[in-house]
Amino acid sequence: MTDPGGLNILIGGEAGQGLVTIGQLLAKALVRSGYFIVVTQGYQSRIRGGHNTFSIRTGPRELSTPREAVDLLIALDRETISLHQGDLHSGGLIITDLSWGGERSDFVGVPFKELGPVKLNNTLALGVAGALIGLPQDVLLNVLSGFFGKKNPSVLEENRQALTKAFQWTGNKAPVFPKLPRVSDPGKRVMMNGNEAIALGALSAGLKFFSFYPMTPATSIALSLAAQAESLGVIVEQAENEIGAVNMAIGASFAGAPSMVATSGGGFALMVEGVSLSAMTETPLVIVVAQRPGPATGLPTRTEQADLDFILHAGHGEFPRAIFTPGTIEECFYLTRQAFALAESFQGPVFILTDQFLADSYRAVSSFPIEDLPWVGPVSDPPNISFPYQRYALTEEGLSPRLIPGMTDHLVVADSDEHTEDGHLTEDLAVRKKMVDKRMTKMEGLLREASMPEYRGEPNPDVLLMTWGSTKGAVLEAAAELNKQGKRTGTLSFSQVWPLVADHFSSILEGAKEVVAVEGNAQGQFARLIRRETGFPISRRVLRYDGLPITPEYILNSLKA
Amino acid sequence: MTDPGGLNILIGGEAGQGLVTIGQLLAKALVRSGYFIVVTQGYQSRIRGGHNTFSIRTGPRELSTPREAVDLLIALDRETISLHQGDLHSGGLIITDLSWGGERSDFVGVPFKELGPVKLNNTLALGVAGALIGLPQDVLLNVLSGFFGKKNPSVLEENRQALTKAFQWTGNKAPVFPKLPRVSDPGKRVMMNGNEAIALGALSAGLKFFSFYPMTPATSIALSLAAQAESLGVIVEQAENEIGAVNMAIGASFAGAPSMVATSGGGFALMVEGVSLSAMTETPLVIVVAQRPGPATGLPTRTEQADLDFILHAGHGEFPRAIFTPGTIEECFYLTRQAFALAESFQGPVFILTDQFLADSYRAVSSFPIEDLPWVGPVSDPPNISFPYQRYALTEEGLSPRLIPGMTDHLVVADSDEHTEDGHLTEDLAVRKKMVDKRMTKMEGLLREASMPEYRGEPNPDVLLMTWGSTKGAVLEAAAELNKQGKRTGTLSFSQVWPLVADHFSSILEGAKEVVAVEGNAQGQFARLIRRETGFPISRRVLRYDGLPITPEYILNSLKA
Amino acid sequence: MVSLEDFGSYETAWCPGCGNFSILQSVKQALVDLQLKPQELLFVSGIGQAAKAPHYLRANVFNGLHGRSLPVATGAKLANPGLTVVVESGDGCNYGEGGNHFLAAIRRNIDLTLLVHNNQIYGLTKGQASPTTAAGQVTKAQPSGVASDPFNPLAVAVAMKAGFVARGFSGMPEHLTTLIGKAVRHKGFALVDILQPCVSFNKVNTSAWYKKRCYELPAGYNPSDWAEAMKTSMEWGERIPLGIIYENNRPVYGDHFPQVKQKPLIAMKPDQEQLIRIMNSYA
Amino acid sequence: MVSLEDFGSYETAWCPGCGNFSILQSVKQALVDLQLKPQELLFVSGIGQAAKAPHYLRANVFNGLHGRSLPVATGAKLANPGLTVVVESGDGCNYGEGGNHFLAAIRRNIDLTLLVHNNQIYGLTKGQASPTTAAGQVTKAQPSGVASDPFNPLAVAVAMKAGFVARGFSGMPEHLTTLIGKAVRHKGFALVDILQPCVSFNKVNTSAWYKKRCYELPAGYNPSDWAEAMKTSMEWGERIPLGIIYENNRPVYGDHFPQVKQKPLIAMKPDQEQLIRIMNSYA
Ligand SMILES: Cc1ncc(C[n+]2csc(CCOP(=O)(O)OP(=O)(O)O)c2C)c(N)n1
Ligand SMILES: Cc1ncc(C[n+]2csc(CCOP(=O)(O)OP(=O)(O)O)c2C)c(N)n1
Ligand code: SF4
Ligand code: SF4
Ligand SMILES: [Mg+2]
Ligand SMILES: [Mg+2]
Repeated sequence: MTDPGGLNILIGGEAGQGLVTIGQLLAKALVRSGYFIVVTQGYQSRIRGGHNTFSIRTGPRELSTPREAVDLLIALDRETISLHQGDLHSGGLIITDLSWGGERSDFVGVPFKELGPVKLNNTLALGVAGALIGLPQDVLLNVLSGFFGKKNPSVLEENRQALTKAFQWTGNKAPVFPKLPRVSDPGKRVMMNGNEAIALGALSAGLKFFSFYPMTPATSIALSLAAQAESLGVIVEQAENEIGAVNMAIGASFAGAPSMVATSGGGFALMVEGVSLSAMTETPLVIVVAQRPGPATGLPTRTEQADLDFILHAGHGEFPRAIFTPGTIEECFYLTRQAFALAESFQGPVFILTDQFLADSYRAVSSFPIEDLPWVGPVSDPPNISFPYQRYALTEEGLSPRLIPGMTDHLVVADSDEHTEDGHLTEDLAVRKKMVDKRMTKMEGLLREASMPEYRGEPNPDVLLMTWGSTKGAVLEAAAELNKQGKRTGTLSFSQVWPLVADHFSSILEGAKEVVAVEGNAQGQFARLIRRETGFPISRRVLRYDGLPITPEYILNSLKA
Repeated sequence: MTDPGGLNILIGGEAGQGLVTIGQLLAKALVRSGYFIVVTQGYQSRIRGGHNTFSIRTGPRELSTPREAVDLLIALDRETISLHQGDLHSGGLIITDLSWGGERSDFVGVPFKELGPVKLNNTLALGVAGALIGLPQDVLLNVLSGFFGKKNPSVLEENRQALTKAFQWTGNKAPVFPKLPRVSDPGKRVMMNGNEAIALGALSAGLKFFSFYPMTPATSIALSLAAQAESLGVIVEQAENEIGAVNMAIGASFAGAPSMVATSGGGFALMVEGVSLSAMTETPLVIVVAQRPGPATGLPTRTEQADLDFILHAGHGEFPRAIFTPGTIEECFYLTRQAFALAESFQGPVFILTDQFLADSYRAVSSFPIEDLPWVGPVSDPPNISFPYQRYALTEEGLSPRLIPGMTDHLVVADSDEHTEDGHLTEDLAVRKKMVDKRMTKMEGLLREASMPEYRGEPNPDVLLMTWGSTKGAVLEAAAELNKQGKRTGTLSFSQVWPLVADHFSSILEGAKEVVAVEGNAQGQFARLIRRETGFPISRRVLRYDGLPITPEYILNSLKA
Repeated sequence: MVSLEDFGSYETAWCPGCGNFSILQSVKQALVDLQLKPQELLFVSGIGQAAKAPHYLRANVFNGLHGRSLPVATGAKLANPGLTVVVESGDGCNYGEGGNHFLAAIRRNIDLTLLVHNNQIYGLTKGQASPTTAAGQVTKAQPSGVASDPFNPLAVAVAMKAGFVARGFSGMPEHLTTLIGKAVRHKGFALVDILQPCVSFNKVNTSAWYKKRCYELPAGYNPSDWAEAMKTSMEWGERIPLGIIYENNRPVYGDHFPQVKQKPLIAMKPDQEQLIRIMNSYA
Repeated sequence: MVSLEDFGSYETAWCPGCGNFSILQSVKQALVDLQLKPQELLFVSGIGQAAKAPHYLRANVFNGLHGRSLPVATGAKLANPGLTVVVESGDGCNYGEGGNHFLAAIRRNIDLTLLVHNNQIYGLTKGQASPTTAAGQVTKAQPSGVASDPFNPLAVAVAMKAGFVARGFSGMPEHLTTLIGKAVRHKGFALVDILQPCVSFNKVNTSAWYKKRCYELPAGYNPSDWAEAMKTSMEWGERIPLGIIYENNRPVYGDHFPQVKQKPLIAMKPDQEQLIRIMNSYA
């Protein structure tokens, strides 16, 4: 094991071979046993066949990023061997079918045919892997029961037996492999990916209405919410298309329900007019954009961070917005909550910009203290509103008291045209100017509440790695290695990319000998934005746009080049 | 007359009173008599009633901008008097109904009731104005014949008589007013507004397919084209919505027809996904966005320059584009031609960003030398293409030879997914990277062909007014006045805002004592972009966002403040 | 007692003689007849001349984007089933830009009323063909005449078994008032397509043109007979039937949702225990 | 002689057992039967499993955005009327995201063929309800069952008097081949809604389910009888009719355009004299 954080397991095979199932089961068993994990899923835009991967980096200490080098390769098909054997560390093993194994010493050739029918191959492989790395058999059996138990007791039994056989076979026949160090206190952690954390964050914040049109990699937010909708009294509505989705959410929000939509770039393109509507009518709206590589249909199931400029400037006309870019599962949860609070308080569109990598990346996180977390949402009948109610009353802060139609004796009038304070359309150009100023003034509140980027490292480093969103973990670990190599390295990670407060970070940028922007796009969009906002030029960039997430190795290699 | 360039006539009244008709007739008579004009139209989002204006600035020398102070006010209703009398220069006159006139010496009280029925009031007012400023009666009568002649000879006759009566009445009863200086050689000019020039430019460049969904202030491009479609063999198609429009245009372009769409911000919001499609499939497309104030429905009939950031970043994923921002009618014509040539040569989306002010602003321009201007368009059967044809063949410049389906023995395959060279979808990540590089490489060609901004003034001025698009004229005239006042002023006008070549203008910015950005939006979007691209900060800004165009007076007043 | 005054009286931006005035009056009268208070009502509209109508009466109003009133109304109705939701917009808005939402609303059978001011033209943008403009009609945008066949909203709605499908005419205001009243009372999606002369831009389908052709469906007409309704929906040209063309009692959207029980979402209390249970399901 | 080999044979990304294989085969066979060369054909598709089909045969192809194949095809057909244009995509693509374009294409009666692989589900995105999924059907996105009524594309098409309205089934490939051939030959817009089992995500509408219900319309069936066609289009459930449900000879889009005379726009010569005339009209 040369991975500084632990062990890297990669499961590869065709879609339909059950590799996600055993990946999830293995990950869950690891979490229940007290290990940390970072899962990276690589799949294709098809349901069966092709080549998919599910990789789990795991270890006893907290992990924040995947790595590329593999310690244990579980090859459910031959292609996996040829594609990934080059990634294998010395000392690493390949779990695969006996008949594909040849004579190589790094092969764990499992006699699948002897041990059970083909449909159980994945569970057998799971057992072998679990046994090799020293996972307790009972933990894996429990995880199996949790998964299959609901469906069909006979299927569960088959799988339990397969797992047991695999443990036996491994004990007798397999080469030895370094066991994971035992964790004394497994803690109280849950296993969650980025999309699940966004969904739970939204529910905990008071989400009442969610509308969507399916689109990878955002769909699982909808599925997570749909599964809970009935029990929580939340409405989850699949719309006829993304235009319908965003307008429904605006209608629901206008009627008092904290609302959210989630999509990817191409679907978001259809919501752009709605963003402008949310801003003009001052209707709170949380918009999740889970990025994938474009343009157009692009690579539907891969990752990228190339929609920053697009999201920042989407919508005709001028209006303020906020954009959160979570870098961890915890940030997915808490920033989603913050997005709801902000959307309600500033009455406009707030974005959560994530990507396929983070969306699908399972990790171990401490349970969230749900009981201590407040809900947001409009007050149904605030006091001291005089007649006639003015939805767009001019105030110093630009914020007007918001009422909900049908909840009071007042009438609430909202308009997409330029409007007077009472919400009716106007073509009075003096009013127009005041209303633009009103809306733009809300930016000041957003600036006041903007999150600081997170700096780690000693002051005035030789190299400062600057990043945003899901690349944070890779940057942190790359910096740690650089520091180990004696290169004084700091990191600056933005979990909110708009609005930017230059005072929060200018001195950090200026204090570094060299600044490197690390981003998952081809243009260095965030570096450009920093220059626009501060004048600070960042010419050194580590960029990636082949559909895969940035890893510590990728950063280190790029810096060497 | 204190207008440095000539005379400023403002016609005001309700929609439906025929003020656009007499405005156009007066403007045409002026152009035919050899005068220059700049028309500004102010109207509301309604068909009848309200308050509209049609103002004509005119004079014997070339004019590039409207001004606010009025010399001759034609008030078709009382509201016009109260709203605009404050704009009247000393020495100016108000042409209005005798009964509204009161005793004021600056009133030309016309006894409309005596002179004809109400429906002829507008023509009577036209006659009075024409006579006052010294337009030959026969020129006006000819213009009337051109306008009414086709419809109905009896209507024409009524109007001719009314005009004649008005001339007689003015000769006898009206106060004297300084006549326009005679122009000896009226030249060979045409009267055209920005949208008409875009339409003609497109036709002259080889436009073959235009699809649209009506939206002010872009609709008149569609109407101009529709009127000529049959005679030129061009297809003009009203689509079910803007999404349909942009996808149709892409389909037509794929099939070999140079294609264009035109809309305003809200409609363009619906085309955003299509922009990304044009880029990914490398299908040429010209997109006109005629700006109006947003967000959302905003002020549908007014002007603004606030969609620059939006257009520049519209579309998910990364790809190059070009954005032209014409500042004059001539630029509307020639840059549209350039947009077609560029779209064809670089195989992707090219924008023309205009606005309501320029779209509706009639001016006198020299006839275009159509006979000398080449057409563009794909070659239907280029030589030396080997089998199998690869639509996305990798080349050094990023450009692949383009064939048209059905025109050769080759098969043409285009794909919105990431694709291999032959156009079929791929999930190969190495190919992905190459294809991103291919598309982004096309930026180099765009950079090579980027237009220089236009600098006017002595080197190293004390004040440099920087602007883009339709504000150019106002900036030029404001600078002229500042120079007259002894303030050494230069101007830098961008008729292409993307891509920017810093070498074209950095030294000009740096050489000025002070740089002022003049833009029709609330944020100084172009100034921000300049900083992003060059690091050069421009903190002084003259901004306008009340729906009206920036005028020289507006700039001068703002600079004083 | 709700009276006409409760709905106020406003200056409009419409042309003198426009059919919209009479529709506005009928809407107000229907609401009075139903004794609905402005506070209970939400009007949602898009963009166009028709879409301005909600600005000219007192109610809760959301005047959104061109073509997008139905999804906004759907979201609002789901969030607060207690609101009586009326969508009012033009033929271009609902059948052109928003055609897909029209189909979806019928499929959902969500409980709202859609009033389409159908002047067979794009009024606000000055007279281009709308989806209901007759084939061959010449406009500035269609100088060789409209090449598509017109959209027949009633036929499509009946074919999709919409719950309530009716046609009115601005020139027969009492009939229209009754129709609107019934539509609002109908549980589920109710369409009233309202023929409306546009004096400025539609010189073909004038008031006289409609008057000559429009007739009320006879008392014996049975709107629950689908085949008959299908046939009636196709009648156009020399004679144009007015009235409830088709009606049924399909289950209403939201009845499916146990979480929407005639109670606004805003009034739902947080269930933290359930949330904690959900979180623990990830352990 | 065009033969099956001319259309090639490719590896697909579909699941074993998917109905798409058989549809692909029928499409190729129909093209062979019609003796259409790959070069004369343009396939336009959207995004989804069905939309991948054009990648698996030799032809000109434009694989565009989800839901937007009809406008792309319309633009291409208008630009080059000589192309035989076939749109091939899923139920979600055409009736969901692209519903409005479906209506517009029928109204235009543009001469192209629309093949909808109707698996009553969103396949590529892993099994959410599509517009044609049955009410009540449970999916991961609709855990309480689909709440909307399904879209009936045939009923809407017949109600709008589409020129050619047919239904096929991937499990009856010969019948389907004939149907596709007739659709391509039809002058004007031709819809073939093709029932297609999705073995991975639609466990209700399986091959057996369809087989049990599908029957061919009898020889005596008269597809030009609109009222009969309307009734037939509503038949669903125990028995599902296959075949040409409705057919007429409405004028084809483009016949209206004198400038589109079966000649590609690319071949039109510039008319500079006319252009100069136009410019001078502004003097
Ligand atoms: C996205 C978008 N596209 C186009 C427009 C421009 N537009 C405003 S109203 C209108 C047509 C109105 O027609 P209709 O709905 O029939 O209403 P009417 O004015 O006839 O009552 C159009 C095209 C717009 N506001 N937004
Ligand atoms: C604008 C947009 N929204 C959503 C998607 C995601 N998406 C891809 S395919 C698909 C559904 C496909 O269903 P269908 O058209 O029925 O085709 P099938 O896969 O069932 O053959 C969706 C929603 C997308 N690509 N683009
Ligand atoms: S343009 Fe037509 S629809 Fe609009 S107000 Fe005037 S008459 Fe009415
Ligand atoms: S998911 Fe369904 S439609 Fe897609 S290939 Fe598999 S079986 Fe066919
Ligand atoms: Mg209309
Ligand atoms: Mg499908």
